[in-house]
Amino acid sequence: MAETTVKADAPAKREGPKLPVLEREKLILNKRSYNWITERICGVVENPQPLLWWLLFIPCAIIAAVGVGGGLFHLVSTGVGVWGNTNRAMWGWPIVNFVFWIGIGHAGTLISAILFLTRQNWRTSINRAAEAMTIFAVCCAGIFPAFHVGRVWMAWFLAPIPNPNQIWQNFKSPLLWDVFAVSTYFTVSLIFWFLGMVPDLATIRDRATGKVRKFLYGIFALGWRGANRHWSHYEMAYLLLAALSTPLVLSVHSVVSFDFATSVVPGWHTTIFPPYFVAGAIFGGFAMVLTIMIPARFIYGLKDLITMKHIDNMAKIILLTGSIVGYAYLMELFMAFYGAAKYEMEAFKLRLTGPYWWAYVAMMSCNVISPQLFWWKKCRENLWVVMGVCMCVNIGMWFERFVIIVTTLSRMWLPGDWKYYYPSGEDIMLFVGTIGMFLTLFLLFLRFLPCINIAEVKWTKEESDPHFEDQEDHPDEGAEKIAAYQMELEKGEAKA
Amino acid sequence: MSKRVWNHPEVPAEERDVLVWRSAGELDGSAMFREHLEREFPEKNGELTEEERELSRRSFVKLMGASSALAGLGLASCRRPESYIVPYTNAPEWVIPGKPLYYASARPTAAGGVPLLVTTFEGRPTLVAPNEDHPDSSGTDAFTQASILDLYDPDRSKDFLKAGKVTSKADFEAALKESAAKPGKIGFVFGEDDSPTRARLVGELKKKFPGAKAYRYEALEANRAEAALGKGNRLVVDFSKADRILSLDCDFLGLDETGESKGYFERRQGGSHADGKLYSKEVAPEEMNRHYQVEAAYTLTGGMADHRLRVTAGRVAQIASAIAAELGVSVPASGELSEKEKLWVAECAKDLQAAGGNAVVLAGKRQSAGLHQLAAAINAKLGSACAKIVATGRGEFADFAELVADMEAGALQTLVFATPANPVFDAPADVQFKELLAKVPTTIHLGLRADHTARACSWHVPAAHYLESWGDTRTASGSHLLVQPMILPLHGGVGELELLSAFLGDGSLQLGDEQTPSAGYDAVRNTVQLQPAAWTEALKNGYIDASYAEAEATGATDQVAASLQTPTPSKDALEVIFAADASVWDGRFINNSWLQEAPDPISKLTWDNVAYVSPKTAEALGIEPLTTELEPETKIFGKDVKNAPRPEQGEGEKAKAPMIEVKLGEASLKIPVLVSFGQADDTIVLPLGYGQGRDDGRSGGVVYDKAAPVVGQVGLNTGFDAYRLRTSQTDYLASGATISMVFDRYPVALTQEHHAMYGRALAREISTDDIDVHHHHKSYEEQLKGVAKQGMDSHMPPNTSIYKPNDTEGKPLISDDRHQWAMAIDLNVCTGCNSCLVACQAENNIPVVGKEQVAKGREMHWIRMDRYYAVHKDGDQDNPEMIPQPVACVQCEMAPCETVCPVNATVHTEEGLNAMAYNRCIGTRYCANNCPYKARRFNFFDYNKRNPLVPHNLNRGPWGKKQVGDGKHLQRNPNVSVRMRGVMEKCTYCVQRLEEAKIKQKQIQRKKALGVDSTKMTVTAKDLRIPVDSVKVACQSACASNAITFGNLLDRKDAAVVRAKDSKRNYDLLNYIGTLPRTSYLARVKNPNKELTSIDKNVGRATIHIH
Amino acid sequence: MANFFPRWSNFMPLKLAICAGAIAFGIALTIAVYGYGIPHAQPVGYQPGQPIPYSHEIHVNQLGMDCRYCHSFVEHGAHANVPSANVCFNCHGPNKVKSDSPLLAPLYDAMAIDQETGQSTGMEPKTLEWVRVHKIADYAYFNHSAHVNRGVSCQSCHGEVDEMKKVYQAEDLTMGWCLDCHRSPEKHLRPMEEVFNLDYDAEEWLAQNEIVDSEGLVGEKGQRLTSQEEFGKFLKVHWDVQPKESCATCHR
Amino acid sequence: MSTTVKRVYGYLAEFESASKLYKAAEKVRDAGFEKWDCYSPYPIHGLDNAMGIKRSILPYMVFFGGLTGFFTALALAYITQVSIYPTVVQGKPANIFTVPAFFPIMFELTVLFSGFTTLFGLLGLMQLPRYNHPLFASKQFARVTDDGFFIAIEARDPKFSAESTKQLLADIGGANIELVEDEN
Repeated sequence: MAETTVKADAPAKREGPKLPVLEREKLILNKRSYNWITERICGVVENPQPLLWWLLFIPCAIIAAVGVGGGLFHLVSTGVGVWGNTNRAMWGWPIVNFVFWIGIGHAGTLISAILFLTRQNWRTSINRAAEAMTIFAVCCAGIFPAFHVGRVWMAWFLAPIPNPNQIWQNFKSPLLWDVFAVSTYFTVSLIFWFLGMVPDLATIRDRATGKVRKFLYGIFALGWRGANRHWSHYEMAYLLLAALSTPLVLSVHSVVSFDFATSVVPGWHTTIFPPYFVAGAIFGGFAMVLTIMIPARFIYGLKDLITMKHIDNMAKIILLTGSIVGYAYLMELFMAFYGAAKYEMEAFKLRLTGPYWWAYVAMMSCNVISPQLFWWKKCRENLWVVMGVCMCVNIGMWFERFVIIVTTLSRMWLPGDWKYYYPSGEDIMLFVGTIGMFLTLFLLFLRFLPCINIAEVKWTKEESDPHFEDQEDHPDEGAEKIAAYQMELEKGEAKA
Repeated sequence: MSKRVWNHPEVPAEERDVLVWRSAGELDGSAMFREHLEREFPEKNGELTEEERELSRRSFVKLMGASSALAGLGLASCRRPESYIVPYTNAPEWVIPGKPLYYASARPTAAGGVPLLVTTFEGRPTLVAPNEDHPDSSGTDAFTQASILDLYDPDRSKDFLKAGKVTSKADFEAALKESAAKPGKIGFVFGEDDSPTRARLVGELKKKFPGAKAYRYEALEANRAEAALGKGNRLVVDFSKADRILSLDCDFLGLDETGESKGYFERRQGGSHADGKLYSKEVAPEEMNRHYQVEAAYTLTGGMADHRLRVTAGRVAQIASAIAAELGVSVPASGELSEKEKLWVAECAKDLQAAGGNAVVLAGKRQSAGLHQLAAAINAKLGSACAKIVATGRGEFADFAELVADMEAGALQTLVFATPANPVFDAPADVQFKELLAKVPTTIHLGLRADHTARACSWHVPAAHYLESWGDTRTASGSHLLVQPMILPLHGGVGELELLSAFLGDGSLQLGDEQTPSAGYDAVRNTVQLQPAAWTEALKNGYIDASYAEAEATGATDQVAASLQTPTPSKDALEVIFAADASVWDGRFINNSWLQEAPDPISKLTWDNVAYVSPKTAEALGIEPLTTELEPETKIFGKDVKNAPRPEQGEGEKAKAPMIEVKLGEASLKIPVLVSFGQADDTIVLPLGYGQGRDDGRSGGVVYDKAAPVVGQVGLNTGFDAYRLRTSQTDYLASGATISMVFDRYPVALTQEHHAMYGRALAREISTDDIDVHHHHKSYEEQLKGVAKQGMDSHMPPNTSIYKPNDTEGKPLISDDRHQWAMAIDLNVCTGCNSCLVACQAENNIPVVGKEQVAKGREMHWIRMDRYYAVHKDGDQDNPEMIPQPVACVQCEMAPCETVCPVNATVHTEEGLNAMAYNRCIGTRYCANNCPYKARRFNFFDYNKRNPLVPHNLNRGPWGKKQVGDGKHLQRNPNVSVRMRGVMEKCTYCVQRLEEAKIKQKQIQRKKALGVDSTKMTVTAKDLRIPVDSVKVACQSACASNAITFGNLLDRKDAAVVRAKDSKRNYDLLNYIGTLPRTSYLARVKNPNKELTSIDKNVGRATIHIH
Repeated sequence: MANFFPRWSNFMPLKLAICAGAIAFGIALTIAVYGYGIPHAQPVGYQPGQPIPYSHEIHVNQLGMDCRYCHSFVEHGAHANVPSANVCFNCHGPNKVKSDSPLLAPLYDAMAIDQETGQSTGMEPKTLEWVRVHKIADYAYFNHSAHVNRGVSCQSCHGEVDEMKKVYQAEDLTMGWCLDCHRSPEKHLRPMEEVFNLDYDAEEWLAQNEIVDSEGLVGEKGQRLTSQEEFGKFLKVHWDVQPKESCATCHR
Repeated sequence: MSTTVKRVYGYLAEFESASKLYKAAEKVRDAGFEKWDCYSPYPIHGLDNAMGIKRSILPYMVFFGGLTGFFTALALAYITQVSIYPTVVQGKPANIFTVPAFFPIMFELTVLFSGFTTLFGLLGLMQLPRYNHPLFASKQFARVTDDGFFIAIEARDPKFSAESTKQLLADIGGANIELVEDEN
């Protein structure tokens, strides 16, 4: 598919010292004005939704209601037995889905936080949607472990509340770490997302005509008025949250991987899991961001804001993380072979050749082989290819968790208890339901909230620089300062 | 919840016909005791609707001693709901609420009565255990363990039936009076057990009614041995003296018993139980017995054998005759033997010869009379001192053929069935028993189930269970056991002796109540003729010293030649072997859900029976799809990889066995088929007793009629009726069967679907003979040393922990200085019989989950009875070694399950137990994932509340059928929590028994203190330690072979378990992970004949060839 | 353009936050007091009416009856049984103590005996239903004999029963309460002879009986014990009392 | 029409671009005003310097917030696991050596407390939410969240005077200079 890209002109000539500046692609094409950006992004929220939105929203909402609502009702009223879990595979699809969703939920915060810290300005076009995706994915993920427990009405036992029984939780359990990690992650992500949105909500508030809109957006915009004394604190808060989220995002999937890595189960008990899980999460998360943003970009005509450069950058990250994940897969196999531990070796042999070989093949081909297409620029530029690879990665990442959990549990230590695991109808129903719920929430997000960070996108425009117009007027800002500033910009952007 | 349910039911005193009856001594005794008797069961049989029965039964549970009843559950208010304590009005003697009372009793069986000790709580029997005071006591089998559930079976017969229609007890009593007055020619059909009182009453009946005749019949007791031994005689083997045992298709440890097997297991231990102490020495090869087995399909006995010759059942006689010929018995020439067989026969004969009087030959009951004669001749020739022929009391009774003849001749006017068998269903098909029955004008059926025979007879009388009635029986060696009731009949059942007494009297039934003992009691007392004191003592012991008289063998060999004339089977004319089923026996346990759910010890099939064929036969017959390999391999890049694929018949809930049609003569049967390893080619094994009622449209069972149910909810739609292929001539073995494939598949629920250890040294085995291990020649001693170093353990360095398991003061965490519990399981004697599994189920309130859930892999048995087949790479691939391995929670000191529980629901006790607090568990199931032994079970559904037997019922949740108030709940052990859904459970070494014992020890300390000044008394850890080996866990006490040892590690060498763990055979399962399990295993030792190792390469190497 | 939000709305968020905080605090406090302090399942002071207004005060304090006359299995079994009707009848039978009291009518109904004539009424006995005062959860297996045989008095859990005209629950019987004693049993240990003596006072008893710590189990060798604390510690070591805190002690 | 005198909030002036705003801000700063602010649709780099605003103190608050979280977690874990009710799980020690097992939770609570401190600290420092503000009454001010750049000088500032301030704003390039009044 051809993409009409208007080659950016060289930046406006600047006086002062000549610096060896490489020509850069612009993040906003066609020299759009501030107002154009505002109009375009707020338009998504303010204009009537395209038919396609309704066509997507209604079925998704129904699937979510039936799948999640109905599925959970049946589950809680009847027992965990409605799922396919057995005394052998005590964890089955539900935990696969949990890890899958929590993995997807990593790209958002990662884009917002890590790319912010590394001054990757191209993140501004996608970070809002990616953060929303994080929140919704974590919501979907949270359903599984919460309802997965046999007595969900007793789940408050997990909270360290003083009680007349004087009994406490086991702080050595990775599952308790998980409870803390996932809830912290959700909370901090939500704060991050919301704070980032406040100026944009103010934009919508100021453009709103209806009373309800004025009221609701007004409430959530907190009375934001763009004062620089506010911006000053706000920028600092944003930086702090980014700095907090970066280790957090790495810790969350590490903790999830501890669920497996700290066990004694052959095929789980491996120290490579934390980095491997984190890489996998970034990998899967970026694929999901692309899967959602490419269609949204078309539907809402955001091509000038989410440019081919963005897509190219993300494809490169997918290639990198996909290769890390591939390395981890191979390293697992090597360690199983090299470790001379019979049961470990058998576990991996059974993964490769056992009854679930197809899952392993699906995982390998989707996660390791398909992203290799991104070595070619042509493939990164062809949106059909990008979309195809991303779909593959989404599927492949689900299978990765399936391989880890189900394959391992159904062929563990003692052959006497080996049994194949089959998901039940309710398993499938709930998983499809969470996909529906995820899409429903995302569509609602597109409908009601600014899907691109308006303020930050404006900031990436060149004329946002107060020194854009001329430098001579700033006698107190020496040439060195400008050079340093430019260098700083370059450093961040040269990578991208 | 409505309030009325909880009200104390009020029933007029004279109508209280079900009551607790605790000990006969007291019943017999003073009037004061009668006053103390307390009503337990308020229901009035026959006058309550089904619903009311349920309700009042529920009330019953709530009325136990100090248990409470809730009223007006204050859900709306926040107030605490008011509950009541309802004490006895007149407290019965001895009953301490919450404390069990133990009574000696016995379960009569054809193989000989089983002396039992029954646990009762406030009058409810909850568990049976072997009566260890009895000299012949050798554990219990799974049937005995499960028989208690029959007592509480909700589908038990409760009503008197007249021509299949419900009638009142009064009606029957009237008819009985008439019958007893003028019975015409009367016949009685009894079971094959030997009851002295019954024999005496029959004698009296014969006097009263000239021409009265007594028969005995049980479907699987053909009494072929009597042709060789004389009528009513049986062979009792003293295995403790038997150095060499040749079993000719005799499953003497499993389904056909020949006396007490205790001696066999002791000899298997090769003197390690010397000086009356278990495990005082290592197994000494010269003290072990050597067991030769000739059989067609694997039996538990075959699994124990040192040398197992796999031949078709028809050829067993040929092998026997060849051996006889070698030993110099003059026999007709046998057929051709293969080279291998010749060697086997020659060496076996030599070995038997050498042992002389200490050798014994046993013939299986399914085998022909000729073989029994051969076996008797060989025994005689050897001068076997361990085989003793005894005369039982059964000789007086006519056999089934005679009954059939009499019925056909119309010689009977009244026929009373008191046999546990179900002849309409299980008699040979050619007899047409139902039609015959119509020729007898009055037929009275006394039975626990309103089964096919009950429906076909003119009268059916609900029988009293053996735990509800008086009686007596004899053990295999003739010891006189007393059967005493634990409780008044729950449903007003009639005991066999009461019925006989009624015929002896004027026909009125004297059933007994809290005031008067039943006629059965009088009958037994009159038989034993003991003074009150001696009688009380006998009841306390449960037996009276007695033994069978020795008898002379007939010495006949007239049928030997005939037995050799069996056609050689081929794939077009298969040999059919009808086998007793390990779950339902001959069909009588069809309604017993514990047995139905207990996996078949060999095939691991639950809830059904299938046909078994050998892998080669399956291939030859083209039965697809069936996995015929032990360790299936796939070619990957040209290399064979053992990759444990899904079996071709499917795995888990999708396991579906192919259906075949077996044609035998005129009859045919559509039945699913599975492969059975180690089975002789061209044979097909058909377990009997299943298919008693099907309404799912499948043709392989009796059509179930809802209006006249012959089988309860448990047995409905289970299995296929192989009886229909069976004729009087071919009652055990038939030949000339053909198989055709049916385009259909049948879901099967298997608990184990992979049969090999896949190169993992799990169940370990060594040999007393020298063996090459990885090109090293290893003697027995070397192998013994190597037990703990098999497999991974050979090259793993010891685990070291960077943390010391200490508390804040630096003391070890598992710190108790009184008790440290541990267990050892000796694979050398474990046959894999499921007895422990069922005992555990009874003791620990383990629910039944139904076929669907078992198929999914959600069975709840805390003990998983793994069974592995193993072949050596040079060994006979068709005749693998079979080795069972019971796996329950092994109570790891470093338990991986504990650390992962987020809510501290499973933590260690100071005594080394891996405790499980059900009420704290929220069901994350992480613990079960992290359990290397997979010993944890999860309550996926409310198995105790919802009925798992109704198809798909569990998935309906709150809308499903409930089973609250079901009689089964009366069996529950009040000292163990009944788990709800969403909770993990597992073995905790019967912690309720341990706590009970510890508390008892504390009580003793106080009693000591009361004499003196308690402040001056010093109590030490030693005082508080329970006496050595005084506590037995449920599985341990049930075990017939003493394979399970349990005790306190701090007792040091005094404790059997410590000695067991000091044995060189001791090893920890999955030792290298460093879990430090408290349950360890002792490797199996095989004692092969050196001369035969060239052909039996598998023996003793089940694991040893594994790297 | 005017302000959409009125001026007072500026303090709304803060007010709301304070209100929400106050409400949350209130709820927490309520839970703390009623849930933690007095869990409703184990209400201290629960004092239901009984079918017969039996007074422990009269029977124990005034008449000096031993606990075990009625609660006969307390030393032997897990349950401290409520006496069966025939036990009451030993004293209150026809023509015995207070046999004509209308308060005893339920007892006579239970025994199916006519209160006036002393003859059997021939009616169905109406079982006495005592209202349960002390209840612990079904999954907790408390064993009375394990405690009274090790020097823990009835009083430790049931309070001053001898003073109670009508029985009420004196302790909250929660798991935490159990653990308190299992962690420091010395507060409750007393000589085994005094377990059923509800008038026992440690200091008085020690004043009358000279207990000397000759082995130095508590403090200095040869010191005379004077307080419950010391005496309890002494007995704990002397009798090797080691109450367990692990789950299997009570939950099976 | 009411004759009530409305309270003056201050002057609002619009500027063309970020650069102009920047330059204007420097001048207002140099004129010595204290109670004034720049308004822009996005954060403008360097404007803090131009306005003479000090670095935000938020990081210090967050540091202590995080520290509180860290010690809360440590105390919670150590007290419940070691002091109050030590349980034996997989033979792991119940003393100081068990602390490594608490690291994940200590980390998570540190982050959680920091996150909350950031949120509430920020709101406190910005004195938001404040839904009613005199500036919102200005029609043109609505463009501040779109493409408007403004400077508002408050009447509270001691240097504020009706005339000279207006003149200053005009001098530094402000357009659409408007006197903003409190509504009531």
